[in-house]
Amino acid sequence: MQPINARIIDIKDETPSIRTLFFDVTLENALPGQFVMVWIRGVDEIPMALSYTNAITVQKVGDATSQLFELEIGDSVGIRGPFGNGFSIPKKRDGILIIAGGVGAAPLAPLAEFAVKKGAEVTTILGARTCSELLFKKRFSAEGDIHITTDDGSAHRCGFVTDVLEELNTGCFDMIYTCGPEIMMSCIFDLLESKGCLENAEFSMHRYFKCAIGVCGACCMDDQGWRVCRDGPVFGGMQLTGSELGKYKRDSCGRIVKL
Amino acid sequence: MQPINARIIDIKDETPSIRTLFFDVTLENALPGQFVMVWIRGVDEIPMALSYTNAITVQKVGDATSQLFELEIGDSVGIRGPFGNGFSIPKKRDGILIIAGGVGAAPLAPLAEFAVKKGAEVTTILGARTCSELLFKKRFSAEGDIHITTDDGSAHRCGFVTDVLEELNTGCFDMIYTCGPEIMMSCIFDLLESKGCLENAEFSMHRYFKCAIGVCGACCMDDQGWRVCRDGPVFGGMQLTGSELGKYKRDSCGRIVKL
Amino acid sequence: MITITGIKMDNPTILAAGVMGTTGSSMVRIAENGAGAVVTKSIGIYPKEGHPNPTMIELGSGGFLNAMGLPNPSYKNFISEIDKVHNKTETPVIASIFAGTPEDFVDVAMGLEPARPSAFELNVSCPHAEGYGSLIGCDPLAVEKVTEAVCDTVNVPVWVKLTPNVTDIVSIGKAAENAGADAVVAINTVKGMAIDINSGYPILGNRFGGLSGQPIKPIAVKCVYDLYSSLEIPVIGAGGISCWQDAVEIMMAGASGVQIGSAVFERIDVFNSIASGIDQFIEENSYSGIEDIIGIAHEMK
Amino acid sequence: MITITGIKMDNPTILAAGVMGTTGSSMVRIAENGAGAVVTKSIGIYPKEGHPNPTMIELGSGGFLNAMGLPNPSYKNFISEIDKVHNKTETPVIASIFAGTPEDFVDVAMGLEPARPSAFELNVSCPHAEGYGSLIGCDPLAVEKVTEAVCDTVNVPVWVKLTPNVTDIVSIGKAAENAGADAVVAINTVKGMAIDINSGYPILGNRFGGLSGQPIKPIAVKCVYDLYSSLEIPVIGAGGISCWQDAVEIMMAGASGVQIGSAVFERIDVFNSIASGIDQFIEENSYSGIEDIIGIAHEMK
Ligand SMILES: Cc1cc2nc3c(=O)[nH]c(=O)nc-3n(C[C@H](O)[C@H](O)[C@H](O)COP(=O)(O)OP(=O)(O)OC[C@H]3O[C@@H](n4cnc5c(N)ncnc54)[C@H](O)[C@@H]3O)c2cc1C
Ligand SMILES: Cc1cc2nc3c(=O)[nH]c(=O)nc-3n(C[C@H](O)[C@H](O)[C@H](O)COP(=O)(O)OP(=O)(O)OC[C@H]3O[C@@H](n4cnc5c(N)ncnc54)[C@H](O)[C@@H]3O)c2cc1C
Ligand SMILES: Cc1cc2nc3c(=O)[nH]c(=O)nc-3n(C[C@H](O)[C@H](O)[C@H](O)COP(=O)(O)O)c2cc1C
Ligand SMILES: Cc1cc2nc3c(=O)[nH]c(=O)nc-3n(C[C@H](O)[C@H](O)[C@H](O)COP(=O)(O)O)c2cc1C
Ligand code: FES
Ligand code: FES
Repeated sequence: MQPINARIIDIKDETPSIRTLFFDVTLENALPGQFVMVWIRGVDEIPMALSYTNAITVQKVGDATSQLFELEIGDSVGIRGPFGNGFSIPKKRDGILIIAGGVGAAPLAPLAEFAVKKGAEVTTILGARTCSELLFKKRFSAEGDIHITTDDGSAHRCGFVTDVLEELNTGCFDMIYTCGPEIMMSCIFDLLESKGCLENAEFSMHRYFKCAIGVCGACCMDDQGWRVCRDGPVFGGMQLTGSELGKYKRDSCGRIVKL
Repeated sequence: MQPINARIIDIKDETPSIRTLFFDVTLENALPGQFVMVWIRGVDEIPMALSYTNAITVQKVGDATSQLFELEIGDSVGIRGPFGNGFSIPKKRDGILIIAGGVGAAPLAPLAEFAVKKGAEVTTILGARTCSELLFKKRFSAEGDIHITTDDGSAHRCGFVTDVLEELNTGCFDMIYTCGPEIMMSCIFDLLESKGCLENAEFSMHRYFKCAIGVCGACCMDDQGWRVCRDGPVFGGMQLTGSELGKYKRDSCGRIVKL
Repeated sequence: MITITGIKMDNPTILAAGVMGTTGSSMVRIAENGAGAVVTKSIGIYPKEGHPNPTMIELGSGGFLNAMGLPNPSYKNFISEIDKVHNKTETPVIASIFAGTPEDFVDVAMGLEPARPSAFELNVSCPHAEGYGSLIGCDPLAVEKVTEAVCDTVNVPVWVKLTPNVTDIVSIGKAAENAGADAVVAINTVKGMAIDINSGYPILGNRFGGLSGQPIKPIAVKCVYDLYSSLEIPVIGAGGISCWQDAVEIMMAGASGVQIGSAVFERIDVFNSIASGIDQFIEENSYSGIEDIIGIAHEMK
Repeated sequence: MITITGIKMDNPTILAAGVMGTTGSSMVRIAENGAGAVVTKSIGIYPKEGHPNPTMIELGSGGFLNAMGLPNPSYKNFISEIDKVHNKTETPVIASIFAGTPEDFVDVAMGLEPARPSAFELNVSCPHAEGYGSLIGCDPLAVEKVTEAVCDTVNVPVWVKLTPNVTDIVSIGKAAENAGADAVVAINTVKGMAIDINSGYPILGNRFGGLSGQPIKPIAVKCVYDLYSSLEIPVIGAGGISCWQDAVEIMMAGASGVQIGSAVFERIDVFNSIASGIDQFIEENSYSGIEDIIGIAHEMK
C-alpha cells in the first residue's frame, strides 16, 4: 500500500517526553501490537505502534520524533499499515500479565483493553525512569491490578519491573506480554526462561526498519533470520531462544551494534 | 488474459468445408454468441464463435482456417475468451426465431439449445449455398420447427432465408436472432425494419479483429463507433440503424471496403 | 477549460494514439465520453496492415502487451475520418503521424493538413515497428531532424511523443524542444514480451511488443518528472493512467495534460470520470485551478 | 541439480541481490526455504546507511518501488555474514558488490575473498544510487573496465548485473562478455517514481527509485530474450518472477537460472514452490531436463 493521509485531530501530552497524536483515520482491523509506518513528509518514515486504532504515542528521541512533536492539529502525516503480526489474542478467563517499560506501554495499553473486552483478567507491571514518565497508568489501572516501578523511586516502588516480576507467581498467568527497552526485555527473558515460562511469553521487538513489509531484510534478527517487521514485531519466547535479543542489533548500515 | 492451451480431443466434419474441433477445455460460463480468439501458433489468431462450450466450428476460407484444418487430434491451439456480449437470453415461454446462414449457424445452434432449456419455443430458418453445406441441421431440428433453404435448390426450398422470413408472421416472435453472411443479414435488417420488428432482432456481426478486447479500435463500426469485439458481436437492430451494415467494412489497414 | 500549446480543451484528458482512433466514429464516441481532445491512430504514407495477430493481450493486473505494427489506412484515406470528428464534435483532433524519414513525415503532415488537425503528434517512439518509431526516437539527432522538418512545414503546434526505452529520455526531449516542438508526450509503451509456456512461442505475432497500462505508470511518472525539470515546453503525460488519482499524480510530476489509452479497456467513459475526479480534487483541496498542481512535486522538498 | 558458470545448485532459483540478504541468518533462512543459491545484498567499501525512509513501498497489483540506496555494512563487516551461510548450509553464496571505480570494485572483491563466495555479481545497475550503479551500467566502456578489473583479480566466476534503463541492453551485455564475464544477470529494477497526491511529495526518500515485482516481468523477459540471442555466456533472469510459470517463461526466453526478489513479499518459501513447479512442468511435458526449455522460444517460429 501507498501511504494514506492521516490528519491530526487531537494531541495529548502524556508525559514530558511523550505525546499521543490522534488521526482522522481509524484502522478498525488493527490488532494490538501491530504498527504503522509514519511518514513525516520531507523528513523520514518511522515505525510506531498503534496506541489506539486511530493514534500513535510518540517519545521524542531524535530527528523524526522531534518533527512529530512540531506538528499541530490539522497537520497531516502519511500512514502505511497496519503491519506486523500483533500479540496473540487472550481467551476468555485467561489471566494475563502485561509488563510495560517506558514508551513500550504504547502497544500494550490497547492489548489490556482488548483482553478485558474478551473476558480475560489483566495484571500490569508498569515501569518508567521517573514518576512523570509513567505512560498510560490510568488506562492500565482501569483494566485490572497494576504494579508500578520507577527507576528513581519517584513513585511507588523504586527499581525495575523485573523486581516485581521476580516476586510474582508467573505460573498463574496464561500469557505474559512485554514491550520496552531491550535491556528490560532481555532481563525478563532470562527470568522467564529460568522460571520455565517462555512458552507463554511474548516480546514486542524493535529493530531498524526500512521497507517494513518483509522484503529488504534490514530488520532481521539472528539466529533464525526473523524479520521483526513481518514475522514480528511480536515474538514468542521460544522463537527468541538463542537469538540476538539483549546482545546486539544492527544499525541502518546493517552493522552489528552491541547493546 | 493470456491464451490458454486447448488440446483437440475430437474433430467432426460437418460439411465439406466446415469442421468442428472439440477441445479439452470447456468454457462453462460462455454465453451463446460469445467468441474466442483462436491462436494457431506461428500463424495467426482469429475469432471463432463457440459452437459448443468446448468447441469451435470452422469454415475453411483462407490461411488460418486452412491451418486449422491441418490440425489433428492431440494438437493444440491457444484460446482467449470467452469475449464479446453474446445474445440476450430468451425467457421462458418466449417464441424465438433463429435465422442462420452458412457457418453463421455456429453461434446460433448453442443458442437454440440454450433457449429450449430455458423453456422458450424455437423456430429456425437455416440456409446454405447447397445441400451439403447446411450446418447443424440436426441440432436445430431437435429444438423445434425448421425451415431450410439452399441457394441452388439442392435441398428443400430453393432460395434465400429471407424468402421464408418474408412469409412468416414475424409479429408472433418475441426475439429474432441472426448470423450469417453480411449481405444476408443486411436483407434481413431491411425486411425487419419494414415490418417494424427491429427492436426484437439481434444480429451477430463480423469485422476484422485485432485486439479482440475493445482497445485498438480495429473493429469499430460506423456510425456509432461500436466495437464489434466488445460492444458486440451481437447488436440489437436499433443499434444498427444508420450503421455501415450491408454497406462497407474495414480491412486490416482500417481502409473502407465496399461490400 | 484548459489550454495546451494553444489548443483549448474542456479538460486535460486526451485519448492516446492508437487506441480507438482508427475511425472517425470511434473518435466521436470517445469525445462524447468526455475526452478533452483525441489523438488519432498513427498515420503513415501507405496503407499498412500491421503485424499478424495476436497483436494485443491483456496480462492481468492492468497490464497489456501490444504489437499492432502501426496498421493504418494511409493519410489519403484518413482525411475523411478526421473530418467526421470535426463535423460531429468541437473536440480538438491531434493527428499522430509516423514515417521513416523527415521527408516522409512532412509528406504525411502536409497530406493531412486538409483535415485541419489542431496539432500533429510525431510518433518517433513505437517500440515494435521496424524502421519507424523508436529507431528514430532513440537518437536525439534523428528526433531533431524530424521535428524540425515538420515544424518548418505546418502551421499548427507539433507534439513529439517520446519512448521510455532509452538511457536518457531528457536528451531526446531536449532535442525535440530545440528543434521547435511545442510539447512532448511521454511515454509510449515500454519494450516487453510474453511467452506461452505451453508451446514456447512468443505470444505476440511480432514476438515482442510494448507494455502499457497500470504497470508502467511509475515509469511514466518518472519520465514526466525528469522532462519537466529540464524542458521549457509543456509535457503531456501518458502511461498507465486509469483513474483520476493517476491523472493528478502525473500532473503533479509535471504533466499539463494526460493521455489515456489502455484504460478504455475497463470503461470507455474513463475520460468523463477522470475529468470530473480531477475537478473535484482541485476543489476539495482548495487549489485555485489545475495549473496549481502541475509540477507541484518539484517544489516539495 | 544444475550448473551455472560452474556453480552447482540444487535448483535454478536464486535469491536476488538486496532482498533478505543483509545478514547471514536471513540468507540461511532463504536457503532453507529452497533457494538453489543466494546473492548477498550489494556490498561496498565503506559502511553506508542508504537513502532516508520511505525506502520501499508496495504499489498494489504486485509492484514495488524501492530506493534503498545500497545500505551495507562494508565488506569488512560482511565476511562473517557469508561465513555463517557456509557454516550452516551447502548453498552457494554469490557476493554482490558495487563501487564507483574499477579499483574500488577490485578492493571490495579482494576484501570479500576470505569469505569464499561461489561467484561475484557486479552491481553496475542500481538506478538510484548516486555515482554508483547505472551510471556505470549505462556505459559499455565503463562496464568493460569494471568487469575486466574484477575478472583479472578473482578466481571465481563473475556475473554482471544489467540495468534495463538503457537504449540497448545487448551492447552492455556484450561489453561484459568481452571483458570476461561468466554470466550476465538481467534485470535490475526499472526507473520509476510515485507521488503522494495528498501532499505532492514524491513518496520515496530519494524521490525516485526502481520498480520491481510483477509489472516488470515482460520487460525482463524481453531483455533476457535479446541477450540470449546475442551472447555466448549464460543469462540469468530476474524481474517479477513470482511463480513457477514466470520462471519457466523467462527460462524459455533464455535464462539459465532465475533470481527472485520482490516475490518473497508474498511468501518466503517461494523458492521451494517455484523449484518444484518447474520440476513438475518438466516432467509433465516430457522434457528431458531443464536445459531443454532454456531459450526454447528462440526456436519457435
Ligand atoms: C515495531 C516498532 C514500534 C515502535 N513503536 C513506537 C511507539 O509506539 N512509540 C515510540 O515513541 N517509538 C516507537 N518505536 C521506536 C521509534 O520508531 C523510534 O523511536 C524512532 O524511529 C526514532 O526516530 P528519530 O528520527 O526520532 O530518532 P533517531 O535519532 O533517528 O534514532 C534514534 C533511534 O531510533 C531508532 N530508529 C530510528 N529510525 C528507525 C527506523 N526507521 N526503524 C526503527 N527504529 C528506528 C534507532 O534505534 C535509533 O537509534 C517503535 C519501533 C518499532 C520498530
Ligand atoms: C465474432 C466472429 C465470430 C466468428 N465465428 C466464426 C465461426 O464460428 N466459424 C468460422 O468459420 N468463422 C468465424 N468467423 C470468421 C473467421 O474469423 C474468419 O473466417 C477467419 O478469420 C478467416 O481467416 P483466414 O486466415 O482463414 O482467412 P483470410 O484469407 O486471412 O481472410 C478471409 C477473410 O476472413 C476475415 N478475417 C481474417 N482474419 C480475421 C480476423 N483477425 N478477424 C476477423 N476476420 C478476419 C476477413 O474478412 C478476411 O477477408 C468469425 C468472425 C468473427 C468476427
Ligand atoms: C493497442 C495500442 C496501440 C497503440 N498505438 C499507438 C500508435 O499508433 N501511436 C503511438 O504513438 N502510440 C501508440 N500506442 C501507445 C499509447 O498511445 C500510449 O502511449 C501507451 O499505451 C501508454 O499509455 P496507456 O498505458 O494509457 O495505454 C498504442 C498503445 C496501445 C495499447
Ligand atoms: C528492496 C530491494 C533491494 C534491492 N537491492 C539490490 C541490490 O543491493 N543490488 C542489486 O543488484 N539489486 C538490488 N535489487 C534488485 C533486485 O535484485 C532485482 O534485480 C529486482 O528487484 C527485480 O527482481 P524482482 O522483481 O524479483 O524483485 C533490489 C530490489 C529490491 C526490491
Ligand atoms: S524492514 Fe525490510 S524486511 Fe523488515
Ligand atoms: S478488435 Fe480491437 S477494439 Fe475490437
